[in-house]
Amino acid sequence: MSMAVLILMLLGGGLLAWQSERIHPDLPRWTALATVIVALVFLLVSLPPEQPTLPTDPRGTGDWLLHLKLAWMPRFGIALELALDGLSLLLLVLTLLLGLIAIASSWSEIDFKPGLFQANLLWTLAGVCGVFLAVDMFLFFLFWEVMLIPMYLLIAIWGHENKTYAATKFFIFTQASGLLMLLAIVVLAWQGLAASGRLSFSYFDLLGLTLDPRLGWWTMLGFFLAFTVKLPAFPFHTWLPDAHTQAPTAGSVLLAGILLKTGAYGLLRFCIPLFPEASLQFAPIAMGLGVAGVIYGAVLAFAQSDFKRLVAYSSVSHMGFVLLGLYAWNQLALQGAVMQMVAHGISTAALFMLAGALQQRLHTRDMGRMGGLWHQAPRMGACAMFFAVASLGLPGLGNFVAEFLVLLGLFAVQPWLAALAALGLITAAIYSLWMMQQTFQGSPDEQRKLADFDVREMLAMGTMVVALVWLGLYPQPVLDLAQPVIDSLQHLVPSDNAVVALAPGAAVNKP
Amino acid sequence: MTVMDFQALLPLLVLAAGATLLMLQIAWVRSPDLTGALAALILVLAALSCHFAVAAAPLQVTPLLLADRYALLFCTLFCLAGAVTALLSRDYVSQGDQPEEFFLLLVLATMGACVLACAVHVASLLLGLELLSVSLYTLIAYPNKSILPLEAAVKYLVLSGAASATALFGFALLYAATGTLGFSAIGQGLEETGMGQSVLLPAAVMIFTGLAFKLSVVPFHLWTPDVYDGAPAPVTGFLASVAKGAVFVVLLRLFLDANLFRYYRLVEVTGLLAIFSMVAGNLLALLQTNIKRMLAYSSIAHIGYLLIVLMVCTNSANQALAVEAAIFYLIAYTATTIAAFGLLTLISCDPSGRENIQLQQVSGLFWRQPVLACLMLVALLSLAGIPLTAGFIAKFYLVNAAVSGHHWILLFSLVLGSSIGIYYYLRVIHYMARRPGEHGTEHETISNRRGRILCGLLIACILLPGIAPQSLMQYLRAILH
Amino acid sequence: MSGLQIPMEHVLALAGLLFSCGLMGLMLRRNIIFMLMSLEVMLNAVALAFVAAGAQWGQADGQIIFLLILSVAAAEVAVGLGLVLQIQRRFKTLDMDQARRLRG
Amino acid sequence: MAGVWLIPLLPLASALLLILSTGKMPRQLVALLGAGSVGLAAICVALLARDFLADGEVRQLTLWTWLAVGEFTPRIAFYIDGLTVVMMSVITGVGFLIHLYSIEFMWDDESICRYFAYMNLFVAAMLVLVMADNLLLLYLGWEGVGLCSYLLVGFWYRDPANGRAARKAFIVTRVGDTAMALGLFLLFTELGTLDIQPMLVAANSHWQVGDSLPILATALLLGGAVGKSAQLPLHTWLPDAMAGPTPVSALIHAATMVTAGVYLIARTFGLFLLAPPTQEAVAWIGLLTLLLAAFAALAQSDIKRILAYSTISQIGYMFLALGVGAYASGIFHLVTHAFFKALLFLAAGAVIHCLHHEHNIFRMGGLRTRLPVIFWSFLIGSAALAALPFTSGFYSKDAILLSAWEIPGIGPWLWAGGLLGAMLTGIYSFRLVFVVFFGSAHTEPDRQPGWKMATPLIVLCVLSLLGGLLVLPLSGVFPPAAHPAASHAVEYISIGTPLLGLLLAYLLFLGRQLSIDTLADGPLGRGLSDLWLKGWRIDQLYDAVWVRPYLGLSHWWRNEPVDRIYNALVSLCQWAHHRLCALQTGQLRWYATSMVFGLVLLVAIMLRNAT
Amino acid sequence: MMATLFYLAAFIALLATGLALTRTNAAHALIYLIVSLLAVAVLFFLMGAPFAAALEIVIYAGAIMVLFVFVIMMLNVGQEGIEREREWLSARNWVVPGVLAAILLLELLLALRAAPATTSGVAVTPKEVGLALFGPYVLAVEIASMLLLAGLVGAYHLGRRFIVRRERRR
Repeated sequence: MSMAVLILMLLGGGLLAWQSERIHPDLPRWTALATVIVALVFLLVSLPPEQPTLPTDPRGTGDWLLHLKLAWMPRFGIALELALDGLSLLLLVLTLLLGLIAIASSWSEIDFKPGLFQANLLWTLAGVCGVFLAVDMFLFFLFWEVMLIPMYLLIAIWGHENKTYAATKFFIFTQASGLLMLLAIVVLAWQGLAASGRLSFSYFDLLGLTLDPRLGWWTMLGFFLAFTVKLPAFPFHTWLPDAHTQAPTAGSVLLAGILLKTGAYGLLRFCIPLFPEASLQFAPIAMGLGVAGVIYGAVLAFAQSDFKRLVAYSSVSHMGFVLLGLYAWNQLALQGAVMQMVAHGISTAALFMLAGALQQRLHTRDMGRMGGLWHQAPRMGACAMFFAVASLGLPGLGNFVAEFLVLLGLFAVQPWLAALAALGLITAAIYSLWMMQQTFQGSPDEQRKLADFDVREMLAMGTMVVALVWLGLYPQPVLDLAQPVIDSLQHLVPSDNAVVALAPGAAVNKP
Repeated sequence: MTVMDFQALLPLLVLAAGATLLMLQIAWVRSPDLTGALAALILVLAALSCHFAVAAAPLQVTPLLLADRYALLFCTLFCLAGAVTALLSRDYVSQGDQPEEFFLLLVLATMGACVLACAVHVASLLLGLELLSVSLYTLIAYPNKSILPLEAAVKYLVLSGAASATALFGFALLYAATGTLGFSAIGQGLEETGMGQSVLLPAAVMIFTGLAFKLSVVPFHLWTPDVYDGAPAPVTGFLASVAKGAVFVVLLRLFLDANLFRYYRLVEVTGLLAIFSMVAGNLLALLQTNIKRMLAYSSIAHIGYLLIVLMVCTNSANQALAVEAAIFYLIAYTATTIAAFGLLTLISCDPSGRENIQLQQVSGLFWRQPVLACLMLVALLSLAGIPLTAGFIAKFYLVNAAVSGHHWILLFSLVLGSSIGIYYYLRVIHYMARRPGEHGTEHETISNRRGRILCGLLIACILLPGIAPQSLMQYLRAILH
Repeated sequence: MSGLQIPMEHVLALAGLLFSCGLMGLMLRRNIIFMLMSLEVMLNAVALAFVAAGAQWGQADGQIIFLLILSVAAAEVAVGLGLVLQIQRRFKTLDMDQARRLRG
Repeated sequence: MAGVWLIPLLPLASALLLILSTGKMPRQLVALLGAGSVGLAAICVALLARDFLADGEVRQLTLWTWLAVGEFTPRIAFYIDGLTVVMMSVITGVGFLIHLYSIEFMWDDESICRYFAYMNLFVAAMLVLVMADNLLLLYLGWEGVGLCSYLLVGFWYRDPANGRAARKAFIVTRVGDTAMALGLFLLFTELGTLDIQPMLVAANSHWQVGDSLPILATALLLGGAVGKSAQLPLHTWLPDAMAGPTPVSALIHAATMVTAGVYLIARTFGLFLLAPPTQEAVAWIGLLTLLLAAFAALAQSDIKRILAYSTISQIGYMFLALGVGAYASGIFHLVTHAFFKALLFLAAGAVIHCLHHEHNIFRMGGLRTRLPVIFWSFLIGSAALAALPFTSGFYSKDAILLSAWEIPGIGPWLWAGGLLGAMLTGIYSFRLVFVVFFGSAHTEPDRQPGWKMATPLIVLCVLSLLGGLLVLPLSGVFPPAAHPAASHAVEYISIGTPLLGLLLAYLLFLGRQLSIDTLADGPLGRGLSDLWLKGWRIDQLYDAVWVRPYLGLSHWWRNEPVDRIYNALVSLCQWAHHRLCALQTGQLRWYATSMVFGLVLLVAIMLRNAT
Repeated sequence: MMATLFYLAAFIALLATGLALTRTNAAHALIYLIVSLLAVAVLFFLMGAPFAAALEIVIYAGAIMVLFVFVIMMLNVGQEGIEREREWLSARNWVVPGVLAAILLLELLLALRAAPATTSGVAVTPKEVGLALFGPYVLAVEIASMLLLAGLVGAYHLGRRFIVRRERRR
């Protein structure tokens, strides 16, 4: 029940924030802040003291901490079914934390209808939480779609100069692919009907269906498309630079930090477990797309002159690692992918917050018009440097652990792809440092006045710095949370060798 | 005719009596408010009477009409839609001269739709269709301050007349082939007749053409935007929802009763036209700046989605689900369309060009009329098929039906069409969300409390089946089994 | 009194001919009055087909449908001619090609 | 010793404190914290070294398990043996001296706080690098020092050229690092662990000498080493890295970080022993690098660039040593090189400091009397660099050359090449001394070095002179090398060659008995000196082969080629929209026609199918 | 003999229709249309549908066409209108409608080829029609009345304004 309460809390908080604008224009953000904090505390408090044994499917899909099932549409075997496991918990905490960051980053940015802004923000969070919790496929799709609308409004109303184009592109890309997913979900459910004689959209009922290989392949593709558009993987990424660039800071933070993770989550939770055989067949293509994304994103990031666009392309590059990790499909790579989800969420959110702060102060995102900002804003510079090196994968920070694990896992499967993907480490260095050079280094414009980060912003940044360092030096708690899911994924294939068999020439002889 | 017959036909009787009553009332005292309220009351009563009629259903009343729960459900729907239209158009027509007859015609048109819902015979189909159309001609041309309605009415009259004649010619050929006029008898006759398919198929195509014209299926869609655009907004809503719904209902009934699904070629043609409609309708709407025209084009696409049902019905195993899907879709679509056009009625208050509603006019609506804009948002999202709205569940139904029949091409057309469609719905939303200063001129809107309450109710009707559709689903299943 | 035994295909062909004439008139004429006349021709063709079919089966139904078509035609023409009057008043012409304000 | 973790923690904590102070700390405190923390660490290291020398016991300390995924369980753990102690001593010892020196050198800089933060961070990272128990932690330190190098090279960020140099340093080394990372992947995939000692054991049990996998793995590790240690072909960043403050060059780009590659190979020598081809490649890379860099050093005019090339060259010697299996000699040279090269850099820094940031040696001159402390430092440093007898460099370099001679087959060639390099070293190092400190003065110094500068110089002078007498506790680390048994002739030639270089330098640049101009003015001379000045034009080559294509690619892709596809789809939709809209003429006749057309079409379809 | 009459009437109907739709003067066209309707009435009679024949004459030709006459008289288009009509009927405009109509006709004829039946030859008397009309079709009569009501109200509303305005102008 507490999961439903969590979502309702965010929804209600949104309404409250919206209406509180009538009383005082500052009230919405406090309301939003309070809501997210309360939700976070509530989530952590409502966790069961020890892991109860909850319904697990025949294939042993991890250990579920919480489970809720309410009847909704028995006509189609659809229920309000929510469940929480380690992975969901991890992503929920990330979501709420980044929600806090998003609120903090929009603290003084929004002066037009702040109430509605905060409401949309909270509603997006609610939708994302729903995505991470839903285990009924229909419900999942519902949250998947519904979270788009407040996000769309965030971009379309409070975005920058080219917001219409960006918001529309974002919506159409995700919606079109979402429709394909709906199709795939329905096909899957009907396959379930054929197999078990009962129409059901429950994840647990659909797991382990034996599908007709061809149909399974196409159905898998439907899911895959929806998730990779959201992820985004090359070549479905083109909505992302526009959306990220045009969104208000909080929107970019949410988009990059959380919304992209829903794609990865979907692949991890649904696409692969539901279609293990098809995914196995598809893995080489998916990994190819991942590598293409890593390199393409990095090269394009370097080519940008717009700060936010650069960060956006870097996201494309980083999410390529997630795709690689997921389809390399061994423990190391999967853990790496999960780590990357978390670490990238934090580092990119921070960079977007920084970009937003710069835009708010300089009224430009064009790096050609910046330069030497370190002189005027050393705190900003230090933060920028930290997150730039985080995003280029400096050891000791979360991103490194993630990328290293992914590549390590991938190397066992596809050494040549791993070698190609490792080029991403170099290209990441190129664009990250180039970004630093253009913004904070170089000779300053002495006439320019630039207010450095204030306490609020430093607090937000500091949180993220600490989180990244923690992830980089002691990521074990995160890994442990994700471990059950990853174990269950590994059970899906006969053995590790099945994946390795895809790559002739890769010999694995572990001692 | 027995008492049972009368009970089964109660909604039609209420409507007929109501029409008479209205006429008398108009003759006695001219008062738009009174007539409007009375008309709405009659329509609501008729809707309520369906509840009583259900007790007698299913009952074949003369060879012409069949009052079963399927028909009565649609009677209820059409009557309610008519009542809402009556309430919405109150302000619209009261500015012209002699607005009272408008309501009379509205009641008659609703009655035509109800007749169509009950029709199982060529005669009742003909009469229902014409009663609906003839009333609509006048309704469309009703306002007398603008020439656009006139143009729309003439176009509709000429083309619709031709379409009716085409359908009738088809029926005549069928009659010549089978010697009967009842739908199911035609079906049986077709099985027995030796005249064969060579005459049957052109006949069926002519019938289908006639009805497809009224549904504005591509390539018989050209009239749609012009008529939607020119007609007064509430009438457009009525035309788009009730008139189309009624025609679809009778088309479905004809196909089911006469079991035309046997003729796979015919069904295939409907599938082809469905694909055309889905794609072309959405493409046509793509860059429209006139909202009414945009909705007209989108209605073409929606009919395309709906036609999928006919394809699915070919497999008798999936027929029940397909019909269920169609009913749900029609209900959702009717509620959404009436709401959308009702909102347009409230938005456009400029008396001179109120038939013509441009995107510019809704610019910044979110900030001027937040409630209205939110309602519009919900209506648009429902049309676009976004979850939590009836439109989504309806689309979900369709997808289920199509998946059950493995109609992949249709499904992909649906996805393609919907993907294109998002753009223009979003565009309206985007215009509504424009910040002050981003749009040129401010447009005044009337604050009409009653209209807003009504639209609010309609929005509830959109959201409720979107959020908790189970009871409706259960009811539909009960009807069909 | 009895009727003739005419081959149905001849009657239906005549009906089809008349129907096509009506359609052609509809496509050809710009004057709204002629368009309405074409409509009448089409309805008349339909009526002919129905009556012929009724005669083929020796049923009254064909004639009854004819009767209904008659009322339909009457109603349509009544409204149609009302519109014609309005068109003449508003557009100052009966040329329907001039009525092209709604387009695109 | 349980407090080992304090050693990297001290500078790290200091760095964090300095960063968190955001430049608001008073200078004195900054200096105290910055230099003091390293000093404390040095004391700790000294205590550790005393303990170690007393018992010779390998010390291991596990702080926590970094991460555990399946069999992959790298720990944050330290492994301290003789090699580590040596490295730690050099890092903290030389590091402390340089920090001390920096206080004065950087005193006037507004960003002194940032400077010390970076420097301390560097020391911490470098310590982690050498103390790491597993290759992943080593990689952490490895990248960490790279970052600090980047930060410090680009320390004066206002000049875009410095930024460019910093990026170049980072990116070029990153290329090597990536190769190394791949090496780690390979090692883990094959051996199942990254802990160095178990890994070496596992390698020996899994692989035979000459197997292809160890060759590949070591080649990849070598890639990392080559990048970090500025060896061919990834050496190009080091000369540019001189853009940073001079003490940085002394610490990072001479004494410690650039020798990390040497340390890596020495640390994983067990793997290299399994891969003779790689081992040989190390030797050849070393030889080639030392020669190329020595030639390039001949033609430079920037004091720091000369030293940079000489550093490359000297690390080439170390690689040569590693390649011929003389690990202990290599490390020995590393240590002595740390002393004399730090000394040289610090002295050069002092010159620059005293001459208003003048870098061009030809605008100096005659400083012998004006800056005596620096002169003597420089002289001693150069002597050690040139390996004049009885300086520290002499012992270490001599050991390397003799070891090279021992190698059957290619040995004499390596030896001869090394000798040629030694002669060139003599020439360029004394060219520097003669040009800068003798002759007539071109620039007047405006200040004299203070005690904070002088003390490190003096200490390093002593170390450079006497460092050759040190006995490094490496016997437990490396396999005992066969005692060099070369003939005396070989030894004498080895001793004599640097002297020959010195003589040549004297004749060319001080005595002017040989005219440098006639040599340089010939077409060959001019060509060669230009080639050498530009570092064999390798930068230009890389520019053409890598940089420009990459820029071109990014420029080409700038406007999203993928988006074109989607835009084409959009255009298609729009085109279809306009075409379809063109049908909506509003003309009633046309509408009727279209309807009939549709009807005709449908009937036709039906009839076709019926018949 | 009777059959000849049938085909003659059919020919007249066709000819008159064709002429009606190609006239430039609306009044002339109307007369041709009435002729056509009368010829169809003959056909009805010959096929054994005297009731339909009578209604065709009385209502179709008699009542509905008179409506047209009224309107044509009211509008009083005049000579230039006739000229314009002639202009519009130029050969170019004939092509597409002609081709389409011809194809449709061809298709219909093709489809009707296989219909072997004839009319029964049995007359359906007005009595039978009446019985059916007020038997099974009684509801149709009721609904038709509603239809006529709708037509009436519509025509009244649309035409009324025209009349009112005219009177006012006078």
